[in-house]
Amino acid sequence: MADRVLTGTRFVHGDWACAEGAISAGCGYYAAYPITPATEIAERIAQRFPALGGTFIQFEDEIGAIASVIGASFSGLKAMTATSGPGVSLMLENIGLAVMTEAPCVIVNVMRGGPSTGQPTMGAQGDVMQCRWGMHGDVETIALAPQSVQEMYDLTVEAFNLSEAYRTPVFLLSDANIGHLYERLTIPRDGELTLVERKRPTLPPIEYLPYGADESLVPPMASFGDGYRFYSTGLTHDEKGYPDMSAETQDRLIRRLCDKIRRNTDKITRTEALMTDDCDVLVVAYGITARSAATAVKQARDRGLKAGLLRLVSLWPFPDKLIEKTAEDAKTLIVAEMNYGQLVREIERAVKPKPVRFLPKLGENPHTPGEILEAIRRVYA
Amino acid sequence: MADRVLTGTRFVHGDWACAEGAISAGCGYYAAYPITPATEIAERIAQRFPALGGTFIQFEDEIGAIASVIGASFSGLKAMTATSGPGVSLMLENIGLAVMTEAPCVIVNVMRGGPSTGQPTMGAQGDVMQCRWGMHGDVETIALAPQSVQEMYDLTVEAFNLSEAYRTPVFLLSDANIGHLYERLTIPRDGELTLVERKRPTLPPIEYLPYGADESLVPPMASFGDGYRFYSTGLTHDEKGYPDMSAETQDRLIRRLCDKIRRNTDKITRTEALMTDDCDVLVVAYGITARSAATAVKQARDRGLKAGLLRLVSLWPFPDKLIEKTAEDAKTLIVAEMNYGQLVREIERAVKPKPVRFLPKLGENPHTPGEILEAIRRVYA
Amino acid sequence: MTKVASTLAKQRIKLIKQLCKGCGYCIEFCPNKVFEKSEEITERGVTPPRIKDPDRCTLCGLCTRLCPDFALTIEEDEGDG
Amino acid sequence: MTKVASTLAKQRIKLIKQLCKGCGYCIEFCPNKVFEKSEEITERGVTPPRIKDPDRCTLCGLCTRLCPDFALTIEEDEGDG
Amino acid sequence: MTRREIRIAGFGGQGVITAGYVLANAAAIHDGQYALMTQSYGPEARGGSCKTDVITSDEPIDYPKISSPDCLVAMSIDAFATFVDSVMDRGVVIYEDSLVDIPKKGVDPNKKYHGIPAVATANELGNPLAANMVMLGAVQALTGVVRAEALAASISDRFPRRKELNLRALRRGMELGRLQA
Amino acid sequence: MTRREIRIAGFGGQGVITAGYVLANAAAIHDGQYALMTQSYGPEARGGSCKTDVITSDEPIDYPKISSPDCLVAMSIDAFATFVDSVMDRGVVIYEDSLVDIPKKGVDPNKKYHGIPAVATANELGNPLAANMVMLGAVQALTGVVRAEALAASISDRFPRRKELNLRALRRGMELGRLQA
Amino acid sequence: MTEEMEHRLGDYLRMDRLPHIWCAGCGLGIILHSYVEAIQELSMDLDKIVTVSGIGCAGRASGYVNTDAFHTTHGRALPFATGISISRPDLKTVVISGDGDLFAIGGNHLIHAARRNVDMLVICSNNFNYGMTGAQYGPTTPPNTRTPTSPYGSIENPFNLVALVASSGATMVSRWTVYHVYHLKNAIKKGLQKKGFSFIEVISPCTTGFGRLNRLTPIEMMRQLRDNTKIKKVHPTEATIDPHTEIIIGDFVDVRKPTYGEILRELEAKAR
Amino acid sequence: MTEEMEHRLGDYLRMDRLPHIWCAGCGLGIILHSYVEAIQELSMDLDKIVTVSGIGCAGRASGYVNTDAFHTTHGRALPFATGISISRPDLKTVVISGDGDLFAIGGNHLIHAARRNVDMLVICSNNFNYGMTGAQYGPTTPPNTRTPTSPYGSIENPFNLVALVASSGATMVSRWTVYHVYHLKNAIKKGLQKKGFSFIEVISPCTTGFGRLNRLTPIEMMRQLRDNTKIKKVHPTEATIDPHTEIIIGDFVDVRKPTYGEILRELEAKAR
Ligand SMILES: Cc1ncc(C[n+]2csc(CCOP(=O)(O)OP(=O)(O)O)c2C)c(N)n1
Ligand SMILES: Cc1ncc(C[n+]2csc(CCOP(=O)(O)OP(=O)(O)O)c2C)c(N)n1
Ligand code: SF4
Ligand code: SF4
Ligand code: SF4
Ligand code: SF4
Repeated sequence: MADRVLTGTRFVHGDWACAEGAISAGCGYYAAYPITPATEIAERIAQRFPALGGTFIQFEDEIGAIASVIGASFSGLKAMTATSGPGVSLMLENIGLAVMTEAPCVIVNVMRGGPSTGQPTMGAQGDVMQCRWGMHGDVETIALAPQSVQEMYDLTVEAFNLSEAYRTPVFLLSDANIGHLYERLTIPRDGELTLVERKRPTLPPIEYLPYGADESLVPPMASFGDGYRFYSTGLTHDEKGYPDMSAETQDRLIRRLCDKIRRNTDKITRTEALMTDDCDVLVVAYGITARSAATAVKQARDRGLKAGLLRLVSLWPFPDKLIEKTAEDAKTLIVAEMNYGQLVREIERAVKPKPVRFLPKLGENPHTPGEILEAIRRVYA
Repeated sequence: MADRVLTGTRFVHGDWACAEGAISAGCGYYAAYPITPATEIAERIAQRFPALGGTFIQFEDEIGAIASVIGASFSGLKAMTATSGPGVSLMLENIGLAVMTEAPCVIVNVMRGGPSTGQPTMGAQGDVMQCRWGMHGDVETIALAPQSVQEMYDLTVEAFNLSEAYRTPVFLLSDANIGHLYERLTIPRDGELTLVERKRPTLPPIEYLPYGADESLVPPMASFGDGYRFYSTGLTHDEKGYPDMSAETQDRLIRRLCDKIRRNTDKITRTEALMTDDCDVLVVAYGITARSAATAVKQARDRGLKAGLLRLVSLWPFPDKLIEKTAEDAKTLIVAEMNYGQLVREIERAVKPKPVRFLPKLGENPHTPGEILEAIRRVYA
Repeated sequence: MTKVASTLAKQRIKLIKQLCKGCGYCIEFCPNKVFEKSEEITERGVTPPRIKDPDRCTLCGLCTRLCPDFALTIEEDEGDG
Repeated sequence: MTKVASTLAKQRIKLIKQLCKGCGYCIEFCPNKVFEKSEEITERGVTPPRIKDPDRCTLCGLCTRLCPDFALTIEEDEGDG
Repeated sequence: MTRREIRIAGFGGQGVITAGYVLANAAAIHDGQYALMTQSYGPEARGGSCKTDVITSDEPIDYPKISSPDCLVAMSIDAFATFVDSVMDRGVVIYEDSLVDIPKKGVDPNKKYHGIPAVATANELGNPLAANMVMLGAVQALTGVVRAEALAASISDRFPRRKELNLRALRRGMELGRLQA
Repeated sequence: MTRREIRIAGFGGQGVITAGYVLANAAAIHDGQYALMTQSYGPEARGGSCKTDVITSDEPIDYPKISSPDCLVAMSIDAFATFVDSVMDRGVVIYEDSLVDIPKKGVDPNKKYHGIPAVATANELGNPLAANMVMLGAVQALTGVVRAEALAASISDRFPRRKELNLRALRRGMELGRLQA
Repeated sequence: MTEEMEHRLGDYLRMDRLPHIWCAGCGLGIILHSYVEAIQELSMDLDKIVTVSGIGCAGRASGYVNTDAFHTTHGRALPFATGISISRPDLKTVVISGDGDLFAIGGNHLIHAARRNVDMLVICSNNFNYGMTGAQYGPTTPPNTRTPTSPYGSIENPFNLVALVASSGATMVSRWTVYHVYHLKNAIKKGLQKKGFSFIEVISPCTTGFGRLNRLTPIEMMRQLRDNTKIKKVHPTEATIDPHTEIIIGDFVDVRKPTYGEILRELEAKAR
Repeated sequence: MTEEMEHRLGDYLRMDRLPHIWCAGCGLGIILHSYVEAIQELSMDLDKIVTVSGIGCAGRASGYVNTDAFHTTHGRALPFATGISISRPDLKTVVISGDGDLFAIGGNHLIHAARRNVDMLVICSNNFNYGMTGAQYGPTTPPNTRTPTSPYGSIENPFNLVALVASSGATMVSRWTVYHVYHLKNAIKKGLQKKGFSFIEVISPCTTGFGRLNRLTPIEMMRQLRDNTKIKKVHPTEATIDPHTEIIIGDFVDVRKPTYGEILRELEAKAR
């Protein structure tokens, strides 16, 4: 059997790192439909899986891919798909099914310029709200935003861990700028990685409640073929998993599904702070944009301007409290996104009435550090 | 030829009223796939269209339905589809195409309990964020939320008018509580309705720029077969409609597409205020929930509590300024939604740091007036 | 069921009235005309069949399979055992 | 094109070099071997064909149809008119 | 406010929804009132339990749902059992009389009970499907929620072709109701 | 900071991207530097224009894009014309020498121009596809952005089977570069 | 139904969920009966079967079977089942769903799953309409049928399901009706034992939908299934179907080809 | 290309967009040429044609034709075209798109549009892979082909496109190759004049995708199309296809049935 974890240092692109992250995390099922700029993840998986006994299948479309991922997840496998905006748009109905039936799985969105077919080969951060609000009905999602090739690996592993821990789909929100970027990647030794496995039922099948949760709000999960003979449905259901159309059951179910994420916001949230302790101007950014912002903040400090950077590594659940706290002493916030105003709305909500300046960037490239520096300067002007 | 506008007063359900609203507005093309609780719209259209020369087609799925609606829109017809949450989820990619290519069309979402299959026959307001953020990439949408059978008619007409005026898809966000509600509907006389027709090109074909707009930001629209021989694509495109992958073109295009809505927020916004002038507690609600809120506010006033109601008739573009202004003198806001926290986030953003209390309601029924009254009372406690 | 199994135990057709929806398939399609329409209306508002002639039943099982509601089943007849 | 049309105007095969991508189909499939490989490399980095033997061209038009780039066309020959 | 809430419940196929429509349409179109009607079904695809709620009022009706009806029309045991407790104090409970054991199930002295032999009456008239109109007649007689003429006009709207039978059923229902008023 | 930006541009099929990879991999894996590489294509499906940008630095590299390269390697006229103006003052422009008329197109005295007969040299070595490695050799000689040994090691990574030829091309490129240094 | 109730099929059904939601006379109960009886007669291990459905009346079938079971979204039962089938070849994957679910919204997954020869048994209830949403016409509705969305008669040509599935590559293709309970059970037994993509179309009365629209009582609908059917061994394209005149029924295709999963395992063995 | 450039087909093409984006030797340019030449030879009014495509290399075709034209989303050209065709029967609706677009993600719309007999001409470029995304295998790729997502050889069975389309109800079905330019043009001319759902599969070399994977030069690929093809008048299910050995080409189906639009107009006439 081939090596699962390819320990070592290599110069590779982000999509490659993502595929290896999935493999390291123990992903056993990958289904997708080709789409720029995510196809290279499938290509790497297709190369690697057969020798590892993982199942790779290229579907007829993205809807089939995500539906099969949920089927594989309930078959006991860690499962993943990768696509870009148009594919996510098609998947949303079934991502809702994954939320409703609590199927752990990872959905990678290597974002490209939208809307519609847009700029297929170019990076963007235009699907940030979509992965939180794209599904009909009330859901909470988890989303991680890598900024480097190394993080494409690290956060893919993390995405699997979170999805298994909370029995929920987790988005890895990357973009073409990172997916197609070549950088150094260091893969740790097998065994050095922390891997989370889903909670299994401990009760005998006859007592098992597939949707009965303890105070963690996350029910233990049996797999098909384990002898639990459970039933699962996208309809509103009771603890047994049976359809129940009463308002009480709907209320209890939706609250649990959302609260199991909301209540753990602090635990799930990952951020990085750069000189935020004493800053006047707090820059908030994520993904590739955060790299420009980091340079800009350092340059600002060089020029005596008290800037700081809060980089959001996880975007959802949105860490209101943390943002509010980090921004406490800042006079102004600057939010830089490669879109026309998305996460900035959440930040505004968290910190208002503190002024928030938004720096949109549309088209291929992230902001230059100069553009962000200029915005910092203007705060002082 | 049968009568297009069925002037008169009848006791009908909301879906019926919606279908007649579409017909009165001049809808010539309707494509859909059956889904509870929106199917009755199709059923009424199927009954009425043949004698009027309108084209009704039941598609193999919602994706086909919306794609064909865009095709019909570019064929010169006012076009519409109606569905519920699961169908909207499937349509999102192509709604993005309608936004990108600026195809006027109306999308009716008769909301039901979600996520996933959820509570198919029961009302909810869980898709409110989806119609704004469900598409990948940056888009702005328009959404109207009727609260009665009469408004199912009136706002369907209005939805067509807005979609033709701004060359953009417009959502009618209703729910099972209204779609299946029977009430009195009065249809005005033909000719009494204000109908908006799309702006047509005035230049000769050779000079026509399908995506060249004046300061209104809305380009004139030729139809297939008119001799303009235009080309249209979901790719980023220049004024000619030709694909152009430059960052500048993307920036210009996305800004125009979003700004043509954003800049007209005041013109598009429709609200209704009930005793908001001197209120301490401002209740904000929309759709069916606003009816409970209206009763609650009146009951509160009866009890000497200074409550007021701002009903949002249009939900998107979100009227930040108007909300801020209406809430100016209020001490607390109460937002009542049949979901677990959606539009309340926008309201918080608009009015913070003013306290906003959220009243979720999950399951079949809207809030009772008593529940809202109780919330008003608690503000004073 | 706590009884000792007996070779005398006889099988017979049994109607589970709570499951019946009154479609009438058993009445119509039983080759031996074992069922007939009853006058009864159950709490669920349906008219179940009546087993008119249990002795004509050849235990062919067709009715149990044509009954869409699992309301007919062939069981050990404990009473007559 | 401002010239008066003349019955003497002769048709001939014409290569629009800016459109050629150098696939070589014309060279390979012309039944009359009118084209040959050139040594030229255009600004776009491709090697267009050379019309070696225009007089052997029977104006059958196959090359114009097989050329994936609309680079071959049969035009009125103005120069020789 | 003169808000009146009437709930009609039974099985699919008994004309429950039609009765609701005729009642609400009568109020809204022929009686100068405001009115609305909602409906709901049990989990069954078709043919299971079903109910309709009608609200009438002099003023526009905001909240469209019923919690404690002023009047319950129960066309099945199931409907009676499920909804009788929801009827408000001094409310009226009208039930299909052939479901004889109904009054036994927890009679509440604060409510008025009226058994109406709607099915038998409809059978007499030659169409068991008209039981719903018999019930409506009783509702009219026992609650006065709409004028009788409005109900008759509404029946003409709803049954342009079979209105005679239904009008007869309505009248018989009113008579039966008046006897108990 | 020692950020160095190198842009290599030409047509698809000339090994432009491979050259970028070999260069960046050399820096990142065999030279103790930080490095990254990006690539982009023209509108054509395949085979049109293409370019790769390589950034090297002693420190982690934040902003991953190039605006004014320190060094441009132009393997086509098109690439030269499109990018030559973007090269920073005192930057180095290395171009395929057989595109003879290049220097005529607006020579900027603030930049250093080096025509390298990469195609001819590769042809001499028996494989026109090795022109990209010739160019890399010249880049090494003219800019010193990575050590020669690192480049050689990187070639071994990238061409485990055809490394000899490519190493020879690299060495010839370095010689050609040194002649002009 | 109380859990204690004794039933011959009690081990195979979720008795606590009966009576099911289907209308009086609906054929779906008969399909369900045939399915569980087939499992019983084959003495299959209930722990090793997964029953998957889409949305619709037929889609509710999975909820009554005492195996692992999943009720997916509308039209997506097949890709969901593919995910199970190819990752858990030790389990038998069965899809029970409606003609609308499988051939309207789900049509693409069907032809592709058949093409790939994914190992699964698909039992398709064909009731000539969308039952769940109220009897609208669909891709199986006979021409000129009046339905709520074709009030003047449907103007579409129906698919011949067995022909389409066979031409997409299915290795077992049958059509039976709920009247033919023994044939149906046997076909299901065969399908349960088959390796490869197996498809059984079951003509089934939608009594409150198609039945009422056509003014047919449930018994009349069943009589049609008895009287208008002809068992024939023909090429699936010749297995014509018109509920009002003649429906050809039978087992039409039964061939053996390597399944997707089998080829995948071979490839894995090579890759190691 | 400058707009002033003279070209025999200058009126039919958007000359200002040439050269097109396709690779050297890609067959798509030949399909495009055949299409516009067919329009030219029929002297059709360019104002009365709408050219629609999905996404992919083939999907770019609509952008070069000087008719009204639309580049939809991936897989949705057919429903988009249906919207035009049935609401504007005075226009000729033509779809040009790729095998992946039409048969992978778009497969369901295809079988349903054919079933309904919507009046349109569909020209499908079959290049045995997804060209635009980099030559991954798809539903037409021959078994065992190594592609970026099948590095050990594809394990899927390909569709026979003409058989699938014919069995779904198309009234005209042909297969030609870009080598057979005259046959192709004639087929397109026939399709442009046909009332009903017409389908032309065009085998077309993806030179940088399928070609490079199979180590074939563009010229070798074209030679294969010349040497491995056999013109035959067979039933579409017998029109087998293997690019490396034999491809049956020809016009396979040509029948006349009322179109969806025609029946719709009849119904409207009745309803009035
Ligand atoms: C995405 C989506 N679209 C539409 C629906 C509504 N819907 C539910 S079941 C159904 C059709 C069911 O028909 P069929 O599969 O034939 O099953 P039947 O109910 O007849 O057994 C439809 C259209 C849905 N649930 N989801
Ligand atoms: C929803 C969606 N999924 C995937 C893609 C990526 N994509 C673009 S074209 C294409 C396939 C093209 O193949 P084909 O239709 O055969 O055309 P070709 O490029 O080979 O001409 C794919 C998968 C997309 N644009 N949209
Ligand atoms: S077949 Fe079953 S459901 Fe139908 S009447 Fe007989 S016992 Fe009742
Ligand atoms: S066929 Fe056309 S593109 Fe190909 S070499 Fe000849 S002229 Fe050039
Ligand atoms: S609606 Fe039709 S398919 Fe659905 S349960 Fe009733 S009879 Fe069966
Ligand atoms: S990738 Fe293939 S299909 Fe696309 S343009 Fe190139 S040769 Fe043609």
